[in-house]
Amino acid sequence: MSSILHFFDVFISSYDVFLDGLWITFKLSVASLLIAFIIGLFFAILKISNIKILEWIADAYIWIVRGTPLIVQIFILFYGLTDILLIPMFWAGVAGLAFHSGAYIAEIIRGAIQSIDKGQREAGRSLGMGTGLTMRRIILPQAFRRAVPSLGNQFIIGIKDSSLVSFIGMQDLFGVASTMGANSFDYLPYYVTVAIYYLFIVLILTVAVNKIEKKLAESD
Amino acid sequence: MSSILHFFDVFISSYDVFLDGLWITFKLSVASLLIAFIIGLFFAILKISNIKILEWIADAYIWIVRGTPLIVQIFILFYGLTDILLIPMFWAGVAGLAFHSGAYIAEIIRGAIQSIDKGQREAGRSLGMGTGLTMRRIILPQAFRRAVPSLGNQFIIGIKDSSLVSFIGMQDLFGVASTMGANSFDYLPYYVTVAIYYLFIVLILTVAVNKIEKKLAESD
Amino acid sequence: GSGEEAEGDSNSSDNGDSENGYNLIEEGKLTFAASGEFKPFSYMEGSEMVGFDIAVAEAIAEKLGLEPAQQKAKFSGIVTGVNQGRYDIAVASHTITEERLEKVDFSEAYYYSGPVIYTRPDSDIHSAEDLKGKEVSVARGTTYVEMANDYTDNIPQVDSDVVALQSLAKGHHDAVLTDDITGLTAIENGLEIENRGQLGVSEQAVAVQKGNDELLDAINEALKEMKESGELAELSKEWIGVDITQEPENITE
Amino acid sequence: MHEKQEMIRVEKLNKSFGDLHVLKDIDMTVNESDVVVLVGASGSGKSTLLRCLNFLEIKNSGKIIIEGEEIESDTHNLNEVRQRVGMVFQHFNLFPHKTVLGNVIEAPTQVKGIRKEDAIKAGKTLLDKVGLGDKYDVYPSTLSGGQKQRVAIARALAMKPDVMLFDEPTSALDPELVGEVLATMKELAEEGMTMVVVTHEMGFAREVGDWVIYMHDGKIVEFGHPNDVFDNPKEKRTQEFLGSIL
Amino acid sequence: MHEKQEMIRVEKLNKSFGDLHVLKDIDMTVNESDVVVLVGASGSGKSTLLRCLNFLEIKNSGKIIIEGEEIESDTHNLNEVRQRVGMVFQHFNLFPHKTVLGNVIEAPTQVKGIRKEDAIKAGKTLLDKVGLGDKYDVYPSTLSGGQKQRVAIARALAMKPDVMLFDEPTSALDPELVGEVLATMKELAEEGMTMVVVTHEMGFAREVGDWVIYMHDGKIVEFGHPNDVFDNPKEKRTQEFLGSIL
Ligand SMILES: Nc1ncnc2c1ncn2[C@@H]1O[C@H](COP(=O)(O)OP(=O)(O)OP(=O)(O)O)[C@@H](O)[C@H]1O
Ligand SMILES: Nc1ncnc2c1ncn2[C@@H]1O[C@H](COP(=O)(O)OP(=O)(O)OP(=O)(O)O)[C@@H](O)[C@H]1O
Ligand SMILES: [Mg+2]
Ligand SMILES: [Mg+2]
Repeated sequence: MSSILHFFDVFISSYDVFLDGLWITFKLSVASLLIAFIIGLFFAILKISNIKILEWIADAYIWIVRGTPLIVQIFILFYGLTDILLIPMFWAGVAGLAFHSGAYIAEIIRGAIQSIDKGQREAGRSLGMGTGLTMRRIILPQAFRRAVPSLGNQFIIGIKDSSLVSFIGMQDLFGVASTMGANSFDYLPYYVTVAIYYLFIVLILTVAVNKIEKKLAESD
Repeated sequence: MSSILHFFDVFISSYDVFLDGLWITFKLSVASLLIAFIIGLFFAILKISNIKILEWIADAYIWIVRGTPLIVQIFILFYGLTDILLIPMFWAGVAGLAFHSGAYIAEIIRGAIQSIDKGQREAGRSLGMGTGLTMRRIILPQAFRRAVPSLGNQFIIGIKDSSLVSFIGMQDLFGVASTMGANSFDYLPYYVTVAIYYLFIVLILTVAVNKIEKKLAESD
Repeated sequence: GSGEEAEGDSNSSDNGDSENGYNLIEEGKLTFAASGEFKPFSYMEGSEMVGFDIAVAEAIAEKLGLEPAQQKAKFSGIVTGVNQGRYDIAVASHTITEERLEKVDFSEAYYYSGPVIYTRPDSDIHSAEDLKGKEVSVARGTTYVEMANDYTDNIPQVDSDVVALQSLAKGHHDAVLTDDITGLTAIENGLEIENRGQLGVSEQAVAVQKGNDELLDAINEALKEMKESGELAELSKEWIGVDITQEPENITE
Repeated sequence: MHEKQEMIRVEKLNKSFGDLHVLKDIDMTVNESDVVVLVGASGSGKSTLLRCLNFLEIKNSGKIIIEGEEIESDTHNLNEVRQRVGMVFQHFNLFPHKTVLGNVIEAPTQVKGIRKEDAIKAGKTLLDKVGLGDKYDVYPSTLSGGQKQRVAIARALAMKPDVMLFDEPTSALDPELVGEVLATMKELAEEGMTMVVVTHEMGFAREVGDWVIYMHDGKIVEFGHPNDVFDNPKEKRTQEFLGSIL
Repeated sequence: MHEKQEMIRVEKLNKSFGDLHVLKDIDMTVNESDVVVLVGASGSGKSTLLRCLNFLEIKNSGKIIIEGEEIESDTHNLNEVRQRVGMVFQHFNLFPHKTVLGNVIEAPTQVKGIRKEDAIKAGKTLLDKVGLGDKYDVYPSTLSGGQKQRVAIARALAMKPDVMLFDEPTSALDPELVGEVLATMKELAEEGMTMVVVTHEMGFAREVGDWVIYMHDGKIVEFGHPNDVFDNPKEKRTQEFLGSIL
């Protein structure tokens, strides 16, 4: 009982620090997911380019990302790459997350592109639209719609994954929970609090993704 | 150049410690995935039970797992559950990973069960086989086959996710790399080494899963 | 008190005289790292780190005519970060060791302390000898790893000393090696753990990137001034409650 | 000819799916060794009636009396009742993960607890009978539709049911495979099996059927001997329907 | 009647997919304002021939001469050539994410760089012409098959092609919708559009077609005026084929 009261106390009194953490998580997620999207689009196009060497490059990238834990990727970028290029912590975090999500997004987009009926491509080309124009104006807009549910899901995963940047010292939501826990020598209430923040974010995003899905379904 | 030589040096000279870590990662992954499978099966059956309250329980479990980062789940279990039940570190890690993967496996199994033609259930029941017997002898064997690719994929994710137990102090593959890196102030070679171990494990498993898939496809 | 001064406002720009040959990451700023998870030496208050380490760093910056810029980092990554030029210096309770000296230079010690064995009250560990074969948790990248190695192979390593102490109190592990001040603070914060003996004495110092001799000299100069003026002892009393900046013989057992 | 025993009696059977009233006050009787052919337009409720007799659907009201015993879903063990009433589906519904013989022995061993050796012996005999003596160990996916349906018949027979229900057993088959399944069913009828068959095969109905029931919109609107119903339908709807399929 | 200009000439055209030799030494000529109907059994190569004329498939050997200019895929800008040769597909292939008008103005604005206002004006005129003046702003998914195909025709016309190719434009339509599409095509023919049409609609071929080509197994085996070919086919294969579809 008293531990529940204590938890509520922690939950309420810590809100300002957690909001700071939330803001960092937000910036980090948005930046990394935008970049991941561009990376994903790029490698998806490599994969369907029908040019062997480009396909191999894309395969290698996807294989490396899917074959190693995210935390290893982040640590290599943060601790390792600094020998070559010293990137600030925030951007190391962004880079690690984007590098990771990019591979999953590439697979989602590739799948969506390949699911578009090939008659669409032929119709575009028969009208004199070049390969690039057909891709940009005809195929991609349809592929993105089709990819919305999976992309939404991947974005939610990306936000949760962003918690790992706390291990390179960032004060994101999870980083805040860890340090507050350390300060007070009392981890549990802070971890439960941060769990609730994440649940809330994911809930909101899930609802938003569902709404968008429905909107898109209507217009079909 | 010299840094590449140095990397090989690290890679080769550290093999015994990494093999210890590999062994822990292995035990951890196998134990947690077995338990996750049982948890997943259990909640999948709750979800298709057609009993509202049981469905809610399953929904709540899946929602909580999917709504919070794995690292939060592990930390809550490690610091929180000890108030109720003191489990050794290894089993805390196993519990955290199993709790997490269980939700994803539940969704995979549920999807596979629901993808089995309902004529199968009717055929079983029309022969006088009860609901339980039909499920056990007719539906589940077919559902598992169908779930193999997704389960294989989830198992691979589970192995990579197991790296996070290093943050509760376990000397798994990643824990070994962190420790060796921190103590030698020489992170990059150790993280690259551990990345190669993971890539290798994932590669082997991917090949194995593909083989099993092919075997199953043949018998269809 | 110096606590207020230490809240180094990043807008203050009265550091016109920073053209002094220190090789700094950012002109006019002293970028220093600390873990923020090592109460009372460094910990978070809001989104700022405070504590003894931080206060010392900010006092040094003031003496050097620089604006202090704190960087929170995982302890295990700090030495590497200084070595690579991610931070100018680290004021993070680093014990001077041979291994670290290969990567960074150290200033004069700014406090003295000793690693202590902590256990739960019901433990049958009463001295270092009893640690043999036990599970001894420590923070990753600390000097305690080496010490624990003398007694056991079973050394779970976590991200901060506080995490280790917290797990210990919750019932995990058999013992934790950490600084006695940190342990005391934990006990004051309600953790049910006990001090079961000290394993020697250590000197904590500021880490500086190798080759940045002007900066190292200036820091040593500043520390000397602070010691002589009693300012360092003041800071110690303010943040720790006792003076731990004197030479070892008067450290409590 | 001695008086036949009553196998199935249905009284004022009603079944709705939500607002959709699918079976309306159905009364019918099936005597021992009778072959009853059920015809009617799509959606008239033929499958639903059959499924009620096998308790795959639970009636809303009315009585279903199997071998003199009124069956209620809440007081009876329906699994036990279903063993007495075999069912063959339009789409076979064979178990794809089991061999042909595995399909046939599954229910006897698992439900009736028959020893595996005995079940295998009986199963082989049944498979021989339906002309699949060379297919014991192959998987269903390798069979033609006609072979699949004959396995499904053998599988149902393996439970030694007293009545067999067939729901359009040949309508998913290529035309050239229909004959082999009808032949198997005819043989079964000749051995005296009680059968209720939904089918559009009028030749079979005339040749093998003892009775024809014509359903329309959830009601039985015509009942009689095949030749009477097909040649002199009393109802206009029956005439129209027969006109459309013959 | 003045001599018509040659729009398409094909000489010794060959096309293979891997080992499958699909078009064998095809020779044909299509003159200005001609309507050429292409018939033949499934798999005889009709679609492949049409797709070669639009360069959706690249020939293996032979010549394709469009409006007097021999087109080679490696020296010509095929996108430019395709603008002169419009194509209508069996399955419409409308762009589902664009409105009807959006479908029609897409290529003119994006490829020809026509100003949007002008493209809209021209597009509306075309849509009015194919009888869809009330559907500018709806999405294709809300249209019937016949309406969709008329939009597809308008879309192709919007590029002002000199020749139009139709690959079974009515065979994916419900029978009652075929007429409206054929009427649109007839109107187009009457306006003097050069057309190559693959179709099984023999009434259309007789009424609108100037020439009929009968293909068999990748070769042109008969060529002539529709009434001659349909009423007095020279080849036995043509007779058989016509017998099967008429
Ligand atoms: N499970 C169900 N839920 C809702 N409606 C159902 C269900 N099963 C059948 N129906 C409806 O009940 C009516 C009768 O269906 P039934 O399958 O019994 O017809 P049928 O005579 O067998 O037709 P068919 O010749 O097409 O098989 C139909 O309107 C059908 O849509
Ligand atoms: N892209 C392709 N790859 C391989 N083979 C192909 C391809 N396109 C067509 N074919 C083959 O070429 C042959 C001719 O096909 P085509 O589509 O031209 O015939 P068709 O006369 O249009 O038939 P239909 O009336 O069925 O449309 C067929 O055997 C077909 O399978
Ligand atoms: Mg039916
Ligand atoms: Mg074709």
